[in-house]
Amino acid sequence: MGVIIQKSAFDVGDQINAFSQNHTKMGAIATFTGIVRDNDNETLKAMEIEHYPGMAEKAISEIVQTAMKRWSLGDALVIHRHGTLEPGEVIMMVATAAIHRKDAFEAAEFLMDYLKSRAPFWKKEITKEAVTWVPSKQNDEDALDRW
Amino acid sequence: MGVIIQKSAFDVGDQINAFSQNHTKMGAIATFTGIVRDNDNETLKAMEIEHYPGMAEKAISEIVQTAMKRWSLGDALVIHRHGTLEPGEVIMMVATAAIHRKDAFEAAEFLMDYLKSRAPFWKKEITKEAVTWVPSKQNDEDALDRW
Amino acid sequence: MRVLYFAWLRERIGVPVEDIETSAETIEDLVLELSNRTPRYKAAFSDLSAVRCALDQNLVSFDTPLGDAREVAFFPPMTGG
Amino acid sequence: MRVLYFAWLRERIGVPVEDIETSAETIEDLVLELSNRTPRYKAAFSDLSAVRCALDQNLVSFDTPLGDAREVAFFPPMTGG
Repeated sequence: MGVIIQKSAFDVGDQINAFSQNHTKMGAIATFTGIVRDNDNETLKAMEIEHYPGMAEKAISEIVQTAMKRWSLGDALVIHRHGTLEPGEVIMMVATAAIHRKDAFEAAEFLMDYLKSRAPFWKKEITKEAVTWVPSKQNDEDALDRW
Repeated sequence: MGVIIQKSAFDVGDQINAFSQNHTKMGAIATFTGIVRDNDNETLKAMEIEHYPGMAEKAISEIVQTAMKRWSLGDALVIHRHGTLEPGEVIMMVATAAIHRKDAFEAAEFLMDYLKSRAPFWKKEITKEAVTWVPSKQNDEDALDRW
Repeated sequence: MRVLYFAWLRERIGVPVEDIETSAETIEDLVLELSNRTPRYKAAFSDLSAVRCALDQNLVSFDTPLGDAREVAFFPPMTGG
Repeated sequence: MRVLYFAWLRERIGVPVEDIETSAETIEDLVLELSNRTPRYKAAFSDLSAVRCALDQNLVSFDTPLGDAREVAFFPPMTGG
């Protein structure tokens, strides 16, 4: 089980390879990568990600532990960045290892749904026109009802 | 859109990185990797994967096209190996790129469910004790009902 | 017409592919014709619920007419992924 | 007790963290106390439906007693992932 909160960039491919190689008894690896995407007008200059140090690690660790209890998982990993990111940069990733694909997929989706509205991170978009805190979305809140 | 059927091994991390870098307008990348896992008695020597050349490419391309129509995807990739694989080796991977995570996850699960019982591949397990064709599973067939 | 066999069907019949002449109307008719050849074929096709077939690389049901298809394939349920 | 503010709450109040003395029983009481300090605080806490709070790094509701907690944090709904 791994939870990493860091400012620096990381190599998703390297992380997924290392994670997979640790779990050769697990036949199924699911991953999700979140990337800063430009807006429709292509005016995004940067995304600033603020976090609550201490609580971020704690909240994500609890979410991961819940996933490990609820699904039959060999392991789970969450890496989440903070600081200033440019369009195209990786914000975060999740990886799950399981014997069966259903467990790997569901646990990864569960982790993502919880990270979206229960991990103490806040995003600020800096475009050519404005600086805006990204509002929380009702459908992210609704996504939790599934679990 | 990519469909690759090959005998040789491939680097999952490199593939995922290349796939992600092609789609910086997409904020969500979901992936699944299938790995040859040893059995409980640790007696698996190899997994032989037979395929129907021609139909394998065709069937998977059709599945990928269906996914691209059904979900809002920027891209999708399937790589599937055939031949003799040892425990721990990667059999196949799927990657999807979307603006929203729900599309990326659902399309990846859809692709996996269809690959399991609609892509012309057959697995043979060679253990210390026996050589057995892996039987198809009813729950893999049932998984298609979801879509 | 070219006939292909995969996995345990290939092993039971003993060849991966063969070119045959047939006047069968449907895949079902062709299976009957093949089954009557030798005990190996008979054994391979003894339980059709365990066999799937493709016509020109499209998965189809056994009652499908052969039409002017060039390739028919028989195999167990697929186990990809 | 240490009070932390994040995102637009931090910007509106003007400090990320402060140590305060309080005799408030619950987080609600503390919010009322803070709101009465200056217009900046009042503005930040004017719509509590847009504010979340954590006590010693656990997400809790506003009616939670402060007890002997050492740290309380106020922030908008989270947007992680």
